[in-house]
Amino acid sequence: MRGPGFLEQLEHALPGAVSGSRLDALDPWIEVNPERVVDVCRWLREKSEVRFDALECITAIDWFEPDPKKAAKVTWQPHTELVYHLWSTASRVSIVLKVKLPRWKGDVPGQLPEVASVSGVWRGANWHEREVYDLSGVMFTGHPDLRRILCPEDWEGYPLRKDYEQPVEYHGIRGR
Amino acid sequence: MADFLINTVGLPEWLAWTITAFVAAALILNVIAGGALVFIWAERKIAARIQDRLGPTRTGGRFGWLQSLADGIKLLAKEDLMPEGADGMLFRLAPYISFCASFCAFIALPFAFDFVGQRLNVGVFFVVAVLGLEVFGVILAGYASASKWSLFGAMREAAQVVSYEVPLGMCVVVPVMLAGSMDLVTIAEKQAGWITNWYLFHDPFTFVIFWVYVTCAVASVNRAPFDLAEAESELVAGFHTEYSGLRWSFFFMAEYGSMFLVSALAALLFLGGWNGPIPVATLAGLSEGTGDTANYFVRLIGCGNLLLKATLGVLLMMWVRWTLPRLRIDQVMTTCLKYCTPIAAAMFAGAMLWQLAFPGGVVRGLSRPAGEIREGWLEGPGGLSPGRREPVPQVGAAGGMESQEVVQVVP
Amino acid sequence: MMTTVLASVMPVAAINWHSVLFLLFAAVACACAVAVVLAENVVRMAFYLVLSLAATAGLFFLAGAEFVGAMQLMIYVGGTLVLLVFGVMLTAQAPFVAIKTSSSDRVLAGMVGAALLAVLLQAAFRVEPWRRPATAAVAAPAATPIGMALLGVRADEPAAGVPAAAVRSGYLLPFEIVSIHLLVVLVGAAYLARAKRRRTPRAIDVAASSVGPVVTARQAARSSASALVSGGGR
Amino acid sequence: MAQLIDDDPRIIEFDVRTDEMLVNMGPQHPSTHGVLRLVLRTDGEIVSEVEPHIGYLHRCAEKIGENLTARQWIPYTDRMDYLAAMNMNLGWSLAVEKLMQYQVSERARHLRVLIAEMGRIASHLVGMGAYGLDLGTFSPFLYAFREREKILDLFEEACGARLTYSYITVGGLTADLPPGWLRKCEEFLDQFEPVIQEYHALLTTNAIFVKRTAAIGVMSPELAIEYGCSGPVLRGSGVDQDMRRDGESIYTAMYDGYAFEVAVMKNGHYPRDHAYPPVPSDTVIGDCWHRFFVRMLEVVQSMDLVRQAIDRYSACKGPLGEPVKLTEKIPAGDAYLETECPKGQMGFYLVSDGSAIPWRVRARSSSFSNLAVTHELCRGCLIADVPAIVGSLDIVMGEIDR
Repeated sequence: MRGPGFLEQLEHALPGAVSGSRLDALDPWIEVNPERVVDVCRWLREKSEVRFDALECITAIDWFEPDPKKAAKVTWQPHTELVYHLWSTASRVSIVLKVKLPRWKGDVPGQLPEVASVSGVWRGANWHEREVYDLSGVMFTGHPDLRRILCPEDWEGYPLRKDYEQPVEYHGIRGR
Repeated sequence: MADFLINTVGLPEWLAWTITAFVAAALILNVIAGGALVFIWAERKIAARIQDRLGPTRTGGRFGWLQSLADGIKLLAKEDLMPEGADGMLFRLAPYISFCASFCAFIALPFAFDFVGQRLNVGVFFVVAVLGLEVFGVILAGYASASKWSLFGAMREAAQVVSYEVPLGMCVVVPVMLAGSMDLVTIAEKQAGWITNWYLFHDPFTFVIFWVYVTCAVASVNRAPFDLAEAESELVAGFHTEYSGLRWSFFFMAEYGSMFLVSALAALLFLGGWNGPIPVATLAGLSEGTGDTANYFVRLIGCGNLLLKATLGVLLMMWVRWTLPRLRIDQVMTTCLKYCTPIAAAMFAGAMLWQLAFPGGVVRGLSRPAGEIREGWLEGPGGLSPGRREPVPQVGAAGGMESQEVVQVVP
Repeated sequence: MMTTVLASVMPVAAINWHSVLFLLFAAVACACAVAVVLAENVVRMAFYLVLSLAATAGLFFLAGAEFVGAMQLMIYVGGTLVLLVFGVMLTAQAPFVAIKTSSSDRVLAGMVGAALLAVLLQAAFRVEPWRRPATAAVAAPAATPIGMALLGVRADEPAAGVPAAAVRSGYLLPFEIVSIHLLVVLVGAAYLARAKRRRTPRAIDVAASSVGPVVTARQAARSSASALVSGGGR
Repeated sequence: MAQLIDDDPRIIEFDVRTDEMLVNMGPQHPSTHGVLRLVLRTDGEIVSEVEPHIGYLHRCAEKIGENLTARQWIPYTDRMDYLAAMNMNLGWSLAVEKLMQYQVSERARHLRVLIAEMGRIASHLVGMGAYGLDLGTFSPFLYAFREREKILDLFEEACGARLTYSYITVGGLTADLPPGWLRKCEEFLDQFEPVIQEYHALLTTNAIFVKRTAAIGVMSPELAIEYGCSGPVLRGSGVDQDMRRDGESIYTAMYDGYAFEVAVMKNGHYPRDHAYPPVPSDTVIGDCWHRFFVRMLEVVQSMDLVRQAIDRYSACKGPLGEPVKLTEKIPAGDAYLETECPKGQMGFYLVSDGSAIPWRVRARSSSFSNLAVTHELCRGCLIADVPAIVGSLDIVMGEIDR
């Protein structure tokens, strides 16, 4: 199924949405432009020949090397990568979508990168996006109720970022 | 006992009566306290056996029978907390109301022919009425604990107990109808003799009514599948969440007290009270009224019978509790309104018609002329048994009735 | 000899337990009735009412009328007051918990109460038998005569020689009238309390129902009717 | 009559206003499995809205995963779903082996199937017992734990631990089975067979249990799929999906040659390979009862798998093989694998930059998605139904909060 034919159909249906793909990797993945995420997901769920009706999980990877020595040897530019794992219950096949986002919006530290929320397409995405927002700091626009889900409501910082500093004290509890 | 004090010890009459009253009250209190202790231990052991484990074994001897004492001491030693927003007075009073309600129902409960606190002519009616009062303790406890969960628990329990009083009342009326009087002693006396005389086997309707009674009794005492109030899976512990220490033990005692009371009532109304399946006393020549010591032994055997039956009833409740899951509040209400009440009403009508068709039972009824039965019934509370109280003599219409039982109103 | 020794030890006059208990129950009934009026906390008022009615039931038992005493306990205290406490408890939220009465109302109520008491006392003392308590007698307590009377046969006062059929008809008629009356009252109460749907939902209901997407129809009816009152909402 | 009310313009007052209150159920509530806090908006009995609050058991295992090598992270997977730690270890080990293209020995493969299925039986026993507790009956909980103790004893003999085993690791298993273990395992299975009927009598066909669970918390297959539910929760709604048969090749390769039926209601009936009690008439596909029943079927199914695994394990002669070195380098790239754990599909996502320490580790929890559905299921139910519904989802907080 996930042969080149599939890519052509996607390209034909949504021109310019896909900006790269590796279908021969261990888990074949497609890279999607951040603005077109919702369109691609809706197409995959409703119009694609293989209906991807289950969103398994959303992961945010923080590609950023904190210590300068290693940073010199690194090939990629620092960025945040969102990985969507989809699954089709009918044809029992999975696909991976990757979205590259800047670490901070407009490279201004403190401004979270923004991407459209897919909780409109799969309601299960609601909690996954809240977790990614909570732990990795990605703002999902259009999310019905974007709040922290695992950390306490008033927690500062995003723990899963590589440059995250453990707070010295939280409500009187010593952090470091 | 009062006469003994007056004649031999020579106390003034009023002091004698006071002491008798206190002794009787103490006896009844011990029945409940003793019963509660035994039942606490029994519940732990039975629950353990049902769940394939041992239960208490170390406290006192091999069978851990001192476990209840240990619990009692723990409860006494525990601090009586009171939640901060609680309504002080009501919070403290609620457990005692609950306990008094279930305790004072024992006054009218006969353990053997003459072993009764106060032989009330309206015995059954009084017991059912007082059973309904226990719900006050629960409601006030639920309200006074100032927490949402206890309020829920109190609401549920009150709704359940109040609605189960209706079918309970109906089930209780059938034996009263069969015996012709509400006096528990008369009802039990009417079931003397072999097991066939028990009202349970009197007619098919009463048999069904017995099982409806068991359900309603279990529900009105808040046990087993109907124990909504302290449904730990939803309401933490219902109305007595905030209680601890002695106050909590009063609720506990009230629960066991009313459990014993309800099963004793079942024994009296349906299972022949103190008359054992085989009338051992009459076979052995001892029978009522043949002399003081004989009387005493007959009544002792009778008391043993009744206690045995009541304990069996309590054990049944414990057995059911540890096997069945809990019903939801609306299912409890539907069983009450859609199943218990209609069935009780139908069986009540059936028993009434059966009574008309075969007055005095299928076998004996056909042989005896109808008139004689009706006559006996009309004669009033004295009924068939040669009770201590002579039947009310018919006195001319010339004003107030004089009779031995006059209660002197001294200025 | 024993009796004389003890008699001398006990100089106190013989206590007649019957009167002591009577006074006790009467005192509890009256005190609680007054407490109902004076209490501030609504639930405490209901509780005092329960106490005073239970005391009256005690009075009935003391007077030997066991059936009426048990009736009072079951119907009045066990039934009506449970529902009353129910109602009071459910409404005992913040605004109603403590009801303050202004002093002018107290004075007015006091006067009306005193007047009523005077009338009652005056009427009570004109009743003949009560003047001479010594002769007041109570028949053997028995439920059957009352039960029979309710069914229309006055078994307790059969005139000698008069056939049972001619016996004055009991209280069947008044009993039936009362029950019909109660039925009417119940139906009326049910009609008044039935749910009336509001045609145009108020602003606060709209706010409440917009909180979560409303799915079931029953839920729609519920959220349009129930306003989100308690704080800490979303 | 209703029509009359609507048209009557004079009607201004509305229903006896029942003010809704927010009630907290948890986080230390006896019926929420672990530290879960449910905020109920209710007017006393009818619950109009339930909102689960999680995060009380959050230990950020994923952040720690970025500082440990793959094998060093195994003990953290134990503590995610602590009732089925074996299956968690298996999930993580397979994900790493998928990225490393590592092939375990034949003997290790069969032993892994044996241990994983025993872990599933133990987890479902807890699920069944705790569900009985939620509905108010205490005894089945103790029967379940009596059987589970026997399994834990077997595990203790195999790997020394009773709850957090770290037995299955990347590249095989830490040790082989002691002699005589298989005989004890067979003895356990033989005596466990009739006990299952006991549980059916106690709970599954118990009239009150059916009344409390039938047609409660009904979840349509579409809703289940859309929320990403999996495992017995998904199969309880009639979706025929089981990772042991439909999963990735590396996972299904473990189970090829094993005969087993997926416990799901296909065209109106459950698999009939064993004598299962009939489905009561008033139950609806997708309600609490069916989720519970699917778990009971899976216990029997796992017993068959364990028997087959015992025969195959004792048949193959090869060595067990050593697990990979503690600081084995992981090739660059990323791999995601979902395995069929007792609670549902537990996914592990591993991103590596070529060094021994993974760049990013992600655990996708099945109970996390299963719990997300409570909001939809509990709308308009009674308070007593909330623990019944949450209990039927069989969630474990360790796995949700990670």
